[in-house]
Parts: sequence; structure tokens; C-alpha cells
Amino acid sequence: MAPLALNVRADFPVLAGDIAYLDSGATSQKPEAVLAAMDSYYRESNANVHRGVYGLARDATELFEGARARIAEFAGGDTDLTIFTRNATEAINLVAYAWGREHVGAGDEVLITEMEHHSNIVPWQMLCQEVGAKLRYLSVSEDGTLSLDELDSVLAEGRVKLVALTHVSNVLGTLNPVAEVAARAHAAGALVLVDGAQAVPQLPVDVVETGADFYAWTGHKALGPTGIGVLHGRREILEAMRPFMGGGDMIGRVDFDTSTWNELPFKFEAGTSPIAEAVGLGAAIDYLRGIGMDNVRAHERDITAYTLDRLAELDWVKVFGPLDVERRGGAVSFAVEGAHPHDIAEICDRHGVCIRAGHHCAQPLMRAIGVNATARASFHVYNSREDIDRLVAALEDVHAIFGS
Amino acid sequence: MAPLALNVRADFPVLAGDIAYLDSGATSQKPEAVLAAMDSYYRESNANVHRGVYGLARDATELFEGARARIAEFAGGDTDLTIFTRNATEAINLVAYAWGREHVGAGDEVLITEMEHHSNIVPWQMLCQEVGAKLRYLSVSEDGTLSLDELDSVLAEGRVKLVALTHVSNVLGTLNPVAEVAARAHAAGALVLVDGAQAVPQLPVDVVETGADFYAWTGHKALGPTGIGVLHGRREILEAMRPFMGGGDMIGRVDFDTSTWNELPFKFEAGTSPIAEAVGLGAAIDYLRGIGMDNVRAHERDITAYTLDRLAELDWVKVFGPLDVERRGGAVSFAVEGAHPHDIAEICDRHGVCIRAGHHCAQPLMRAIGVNATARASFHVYNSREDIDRLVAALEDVHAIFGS
Amino acid sequence: MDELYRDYILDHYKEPRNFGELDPHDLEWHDHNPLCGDELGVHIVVADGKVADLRFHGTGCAISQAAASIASEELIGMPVEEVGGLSADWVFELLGIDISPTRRKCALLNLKVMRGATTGDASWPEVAAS
Amino acid sequence: MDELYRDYILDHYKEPRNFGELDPHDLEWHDHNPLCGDELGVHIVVADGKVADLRFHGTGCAISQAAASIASEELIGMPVEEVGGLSADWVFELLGIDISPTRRKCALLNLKVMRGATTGDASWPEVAAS
Ligand SMILES: Cc1ncc(COP(=O)(O)O)c(C=O)c1O
Ligand SMILES: Cc1ncc(COP(=O)(O)O)c(C=O)c1O
Repeated sequence: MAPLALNVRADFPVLAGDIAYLDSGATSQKPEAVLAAMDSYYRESNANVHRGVYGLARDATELFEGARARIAEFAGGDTDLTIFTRNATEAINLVAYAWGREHVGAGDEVLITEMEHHSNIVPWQMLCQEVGAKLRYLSVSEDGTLSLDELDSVLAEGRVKLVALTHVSNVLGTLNPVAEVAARAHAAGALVLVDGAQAVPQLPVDVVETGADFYAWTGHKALGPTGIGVLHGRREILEAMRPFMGGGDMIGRVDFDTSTWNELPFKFEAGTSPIAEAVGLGAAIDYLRGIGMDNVRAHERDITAYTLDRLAELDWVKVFGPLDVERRGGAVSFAVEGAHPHDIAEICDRHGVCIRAGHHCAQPLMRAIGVNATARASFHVYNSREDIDRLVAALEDVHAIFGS
Repeated sequence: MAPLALNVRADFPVLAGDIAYLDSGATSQKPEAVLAAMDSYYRESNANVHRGVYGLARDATELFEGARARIAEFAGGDTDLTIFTRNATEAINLVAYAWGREHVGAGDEVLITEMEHHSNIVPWQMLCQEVGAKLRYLSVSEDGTLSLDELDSVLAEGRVKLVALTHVSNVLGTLNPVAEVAARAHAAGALVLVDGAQAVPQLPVDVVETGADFYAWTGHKALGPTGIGVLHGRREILEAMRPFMGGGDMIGRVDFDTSTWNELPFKFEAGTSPIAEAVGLGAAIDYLRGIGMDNVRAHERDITAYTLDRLAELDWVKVFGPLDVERRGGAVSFAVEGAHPHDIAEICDRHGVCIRAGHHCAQPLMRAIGVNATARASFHVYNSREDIDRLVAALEDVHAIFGS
Repeated sequence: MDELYRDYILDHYKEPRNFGELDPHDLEWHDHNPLCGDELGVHIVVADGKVADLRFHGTGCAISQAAASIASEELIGMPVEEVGGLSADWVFELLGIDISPTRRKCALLNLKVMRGATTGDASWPEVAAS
Repeated sequence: MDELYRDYILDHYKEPRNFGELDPHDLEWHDHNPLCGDELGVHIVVADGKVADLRFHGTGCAISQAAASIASEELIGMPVEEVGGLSADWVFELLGIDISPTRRKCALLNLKVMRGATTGDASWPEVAAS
């Protein structure tokens, strides 16, 4: 198959340096358009939003709320159900505090999976410890997938209040059948939170189609800036929920002893919002839409397939996760015989190849697959097959040093 | 007295437009140096921090942690006790959740003041309601100040666990004697949280000298970007505290059922940090140090004194808050006879004068001073006496329209 | 002349019609604008299914007070069941001035309160996308 | 030759000295590197106030394993009370290679574990500002 090149590398200033950036799973690079949008926000329209009567404040509010509307549409959500947080982690903690503390009690269960990121584990551990609930894990099979049968049998016990799972694994690349999981969870009376931190950047995602009651993602992995995350929720649930943090902007009226809450989404946005960050993320999703999310996904699939093919040639490399590119996203974890992942990454760095080594914030998964750490290459629109060739050349060097 | 001009207006791109920006209490404008620092971070060093082995990730980590060290020093705090949050509001909520839920119980009291911002009211309302504690308010006198005698008498009842107060009022400008308050609170066995959102941008602040156990502030009012706030804490207290949010980066080790926490400050920083924002805030405090915080304060005092003088000439204008510039910061709230604050702000806007109208997220204070809203002019280094002259001209117009 | 603060707006602001309280009354509602804290309440006397009389009370800016005053003259005599169907545009047209997005809630608070009193619906009148 | 992966580093990594367990032992400690999840434990036998014998165990990268191996040769025979006073620089000098900030914890994990076992101090060895 001919390589599917998007030819957008020149849009990313950082890549003018001679590097193969293969760490988009940790954070993506940003196109010029995103930097320009934030810069001109600060140069031309900076003001605090919502309340100001003067021109700058009106411009800032329009840019900020305009970005929210486009971001909501991009992900298939309603504007007023699209909440800005600091990052995906805060979006998940918001649910654990504001929904979880009220609806999960002693004897209840929260069901997650062995392939979750710490951000979708620790908030539930803290919740379960506090309220006396039980945290359970769906296991990950040899080929890096979940079993719907196991899901059914846990749900059948009737104690699960929430299923929280990742849409795409940041370690194995696994693309989970979230709509199928949500249907089964709902049938068993449980709600569903989907961690879309790795999915929204690389797949066409429609949060309503996923069936999720809560869907969390993060700006900096989706070509946007740091400092912003997104939580989409279902209307009835968000309306019934108490707020998470208290402060400016999230209130309706403040009396000495009690307060009433603002309408959605503001009820969940306490204090000054990440305004420039929303503008930047708005430009990022405009950029992605310009390419077309189907093309983004096709390119990701192409690079992933090429990576799997090239690594398969090296019999001293072992790949983790599904081998079928239809069932996985653009992150490939692997091991090199005799070499620790840290050393692999260090030697790759000398070749200008940026990969990640470690537990990838997924220690339970590391234990499940029997390693302490993996090396991981992960991709985005700016990557090409040449980057993978450079990775393979670096790995040959790793093998030369550590093989035998 | 000759005007004390800093002549830095040209450093602020947004001010190239013909406006008198008098709304720095809501958010400050940003100097070129801050925009350049963030822009070049994204163009040259963008990567996720702490764990990456490759060059970009090392650069990003050094820029991020270097900014933290300078920001800590700027505020007189230790680097590892300087926690990045989303904004001041989140910093206060962090304390309300992670310290408050453990140390404030039924029958205890949290003592705040009538001049607090909603961000330093609502988190305590929510805490008190949840645990059955009582929220009490110190009253604000006619001249906009607090009474230490009243403080003593409330403390003497022996039920106060925490005193939370603003360093500088965002409405009245009042500069509170926080060190004196902290000494008395400590003597009575209570901890102290100081909301420094309005203080750090305009005064030399040493968080240790304030005596505060927790000191919160926010980047966007201190010439920095949106999306970042700061919490300084006392070592023993932070170490003993449980974490607030769970997720990546804040953990030591994650097992299936339990986790251990990372060292300070990371224990309180869940998920990807506001990296570019920290770099931007680092540049902002470098810029402020370049001017010198004593000069910033002197300039603020000069503009405030000039404003108070000019407004005193208008007998249809009433000023709220202390009249002694040594006891106040650079925010002046006022009323114009016959005109609602919203209409004042609207007419000012036609004169290119940006002021704020409303309750300034301080509804209890509005009730205490017997109004629904005020108009407020607030200042920063880029303001000059000419901006105040423009404000006065605009107010003359307000008076012409509304003065019956 | 100022495009927003036209004479009739200022006239209604400075001397609002139908302001005050009505006791006894058949319907009442009270609400506020979260952006600025302004408050508005209404008392309504109903006769023959119509708004026989009403009084607004509370404090607010020129736009919100003038809007309530001008609207009050139209509302008296209107069948109660028609009130819930009044749109944001109805208010904007009555005012006859261009309302910027930041000031819309000022102009609409009176309609929100009237709708609340007559239908119990506490939501803000929707503004047609412009 | 690679500046970091010199022959003696690779040699110690591939054939680490004093690795394994020691039973019975007098002192033990176990810790991990939060950045990568690597684990290291130590068993120590004490005689006459000295480290008479020790064994490290666990998994880690070339830097952390080589550091533990190289250090073990110095540690055996050392008075127990001197161990707590060893500095980060002691390890860096033993290694004789330039350790970037990201890899420092790899190099220092063995000293952290040794200090833990002999003094109970669980903190990371401080690195002198560079
Ligand atoms: C006194 C005071 N405290 C807290 C805040 C909240 O700051 P932020 O909105 O950045 O959280 C503000 C500003 O709005 C303020 O003026
Ligand atoms: C699957 C997954 N979930 C959650 C996160 C957390 O995202 P953030 O650090 O932006 O909160 C990440 C990224 O680190 C991730 O890969």
C-alpha cells in the first residue's frame, strides 16, 4: 500500500529541528495556527469574560464561547454540556467528587479496566476508600483487549454503579468497544465514563454515539495548548449534580450562608476560565477538521501498520497490544531484548528520535503484562514513515549495544 | 507630587489600541515578554515534563521547573511548597477539600470576612454544609476595614479552625493586616488562608512574612497567562495532607487497590501541568522584578491617590473603601448619582475607557455596603494619570445623561 | 443623541411606569441577573384571564428598568396565557434599540420574571441566533 | 564508544556483582523510582559494625543496575554508620559518567535504598546545585 502522507510537518514549528517526534501520546506538538490564535487573543482581545461591558471583554467572551461551541460540535456534544477543566485528569476527578460522592456508597462497585491510565484509576481508588465501595478491574487479555463476557458477568452481580474505561489505551493502543460497553452497563443500571484523552486526538469521536454519560479529554494531546481539558456530560445528570469547586462564575446568587448555582456549563467552571487555552484549542480542532478526522485516522492507521511491519522484522523486539490496526490507535509499546526501556529511549534520543519509556502512568497494566516499563512510540499527523525508519535505525543501535 | 510614570505601556501589545484599560482587577494585560516566552516554549521546547528522556522533554522540564523555582522565590516561598493549580479559585478549593474535609467538623467554625470574593466564600459554604460546621463573617466597617477586636472576640469563643481572608479586597482596595490576623489566629489555634489574588500582582509579597499557612494567587492578574494559579503552603501541613485530585504525576506507586503519593509539590498536581502557562508566568514575574515590586507598588499608590483626588472633585460621585492610600491597593469602586454601574461602564466604553460594573463576585459585600453593584476602576503598571483623566471625562458624560 | 440612551429609554428609566407592589395580587415572581446581581420582582392581578394590573419592583440598570417599564404598558390587558409565548424579540422590538450580547439579560429580566409568574418556567428567554 | 554506555557500565549491567538475596540478613530495605516504576531492594549482613555482605535485587535500567553493582563493591566492608553520610556525588564519581537530570534518580536509587536500610531515612539523596 502506498504511504498515506498528510504533508503537514511544515505547519509545526518545533519540527523544523531534525527530530522524529514519536511521543504524541504524552503530548502533541502544536501547529502554527494554534500559536497564532493564542498570541492574537492576548495581543488584541485579552479581557476577563462574561461580565465585562466594554469592547475587549465582549470580544474575549465571543472568542471564548465561540471556541466552546466549535469544540462541542467537533466532539458531537451540546455546547452547554461541554465543560472546560484543567486537563482530562481534572475532568475525571470532577465526576468522582461531584457525582461519585453522592451516588456511590458502601457495598457498591466501580468497575474499571487493567489498561487504565492512573488518571482513571486513582480518583476511583480515593472515592472507593472514602465511601467504602469496591474497585474492580476488567482484565486485559494476551492480545491486549477486554472481554465483554467478563464485563457481563461482573455487571450481572448487580453492584456496579459506574464503569469507567479508556476509549483508546495509551500503552497498548487498544481501541475499546465503548458503545457496546455502555449499552451493557446501562442495561445493568450503571453509568459510564469514557476517558477519551487518546481517542479525540486521532479518531472521529461523537460523544453521544459512544453512549458515555461522561466523556473526558484533554487539549494538549489534541494539538491544543496545555492548561485545558474537556468534560462532556449528559444533561439530566449534570443538572442533578452538585457542583465540584465553588467560586466566581459558577454561582447564581451568593448569600451569607448558602448559594445557588449558575446554569450549565458554568456551574462546573469555578474561577477564571482557561480563556486563551480555549481559544487555542478551538484553533486546534479547526485545524484537525481542516484535515478531516477520517484522514487523521487513516494516516494514524497507516503509520501504525508500517511500524508494526517494521518492528516485526526485528526478532529481538517484542510488541505489546493488538496487531490488527482496525482495533487499535497510534501508540505502539515494545520491548528490546536485553535493554531496559530507559536505555532504549536514551539511545533513541541520540538519533534524534523522541520516544517515551516507563510505566506510562499505567502501573497496574504493567503488572498485568508482567513488565516494569515499556518503550512506546506514538504518532500524530506530522509523522511519516521516515520517522519510523529512523526509529528502527536507532533500535538497531540499541541492539548492537545491549544484544547478547 | 510629580506623577510617578513607569512608561511601560509600549510593552503591552493590546494597549496599542486607543484604550484606557482600567480593569486589571479582573485580569491584567500581558507584556510582550510573556507572549514571547510562551510562544517560544511551544516553538522550541514543547514536550510533556518530568519523565521524558529525550532532549525536548529535558528542556521542557527545565523551563517548567525553573519557572516554578523563580515564581516561588518571587513570592518568598520554597520551590517544593509552591503548587500550580488552574487559578486562585482551585487553590482555595484544594485546601477546602484536602485539608478542610479532614480538619473541620461538626460544631467547628470557619471565619471569613464580608469583603471576600466568591472564590473565598463558596468553597467554605460547601465545606461547612457538608461537615456541619458554621461559617462566620467578620464585618466590614464604614471605611472598608476589618476590626481586629471583632476578630479577637470571635477567636476567643474557641471554635474557629480556619481564618480565610483576602490580602487586598478586589472591590474596596482594602489592604488587610494579614500578618496581624495570622498571629492572632495562630494564638487561638486556627490556621490561616490568605487569598492573594489581588495582592501578589501589585505589592511586594513574602508569603512567609504574611504568616499564612496557605497563600493562594492567580497568574492572569499578575501579567501572566490564564490557566494557572499558585498555592503556597507550610511544609508540615502539606506533608500531612491527603491529596486533592488523583491521577498521573501525583502518585508514588499505584497498586490495584491503593496508591502512595509523590513528594511535594507533585502530590497536589494531578495530570499534565499547565506547562506553557508556568513558563509564561515565570516570564511575568521576571518582568515585574525587572520593574521592581517596590516601584510597582509606588506607581499603584500614585495612580490610586490621583484617582481618589480626581473623583473627590465630582460631588455626584461616591467612593467606597479606605481613602488612605497606605491602607489600600489599586482598585477604586464608586457610584455615580442616578446612574446604574452597568450604564456607567457602557458609557465609559464609548470613551474607550474599560471599567467593570457589577457585584465583582462579592455579593455578600454588596449587601454589607447596601448596593447591588458598583463601578470599579483598577490599575496596573501600564496605567497613567491620563487614563484617569479619560475616566473622569467619561464620567462627566455619564452625569450629563443620568444626572437629571 | 446617544444610540442606546435615547430620550424615551431615559424617560422610562427615570420615571418607570407601573413600578411598586400590588397587594393583594394573584401571581408573583422574583428573579435576578447573575451577571450583575440586579433583582426584579412582579405582582400581577388577574381578571377574566387577563393581566388586569401589575407592578414591577427591584433595582437595575437603565436597560432593565426601561424594558420593564415599557413592557408593562403592553402587558396590562394581555391574556395571561399569551405571556408565556412572548419572545426575546418582542422585548427587543419594544425597546427599539440595539442590545449588545452583554446587555441582553438586562433587557430580558422582565420577560423572564413575567414568564415565571404566569407559567412557572424559570429559564431565560431564548435569543434567536444572529 | 558511547559516552554513557561505556564498557564497564555495560559489564556491570549485564553481569551485576552482589545481586540476589541474602538470608538471613540483619538489615533490609525496598524502594522504587516513581518516574519509571523500577524497583530495588537490598539485604545486608552486619558484623563488627561493618557491612559484612550485601545483595541488591530488583529490576532497572543499565544506569541503576550498574550503579548498584559498582557501589556494592565499595559498600562491602564499609562501617554501617558511614553509609548514611554518603552523598549523591559519591555515586556520580563512582560511575564516572555524566548523568543528565532525567537519569539521576536511576543512578541514586541504590544509595537511597542503602540509606534507608542503615538509617531509616527514606528521602532521595540531594544533588548539589549545578
Ligand atoms: C480577591 C480575589 N480572590 C480570588 C479571585 C479568583 O481568581 P481566579 O478567578 O483567577 O481563580 C479573584 C479574581 O477574580 C479575586 O479578585
Ligand atoms: C488514556 C489517558 N487518560 C488520561 C490522561 C491524562 O491526561 P492529562 O494529563 O492531560 O490530564 C492521559 C495522558 O496522560 C492518557 O493517556
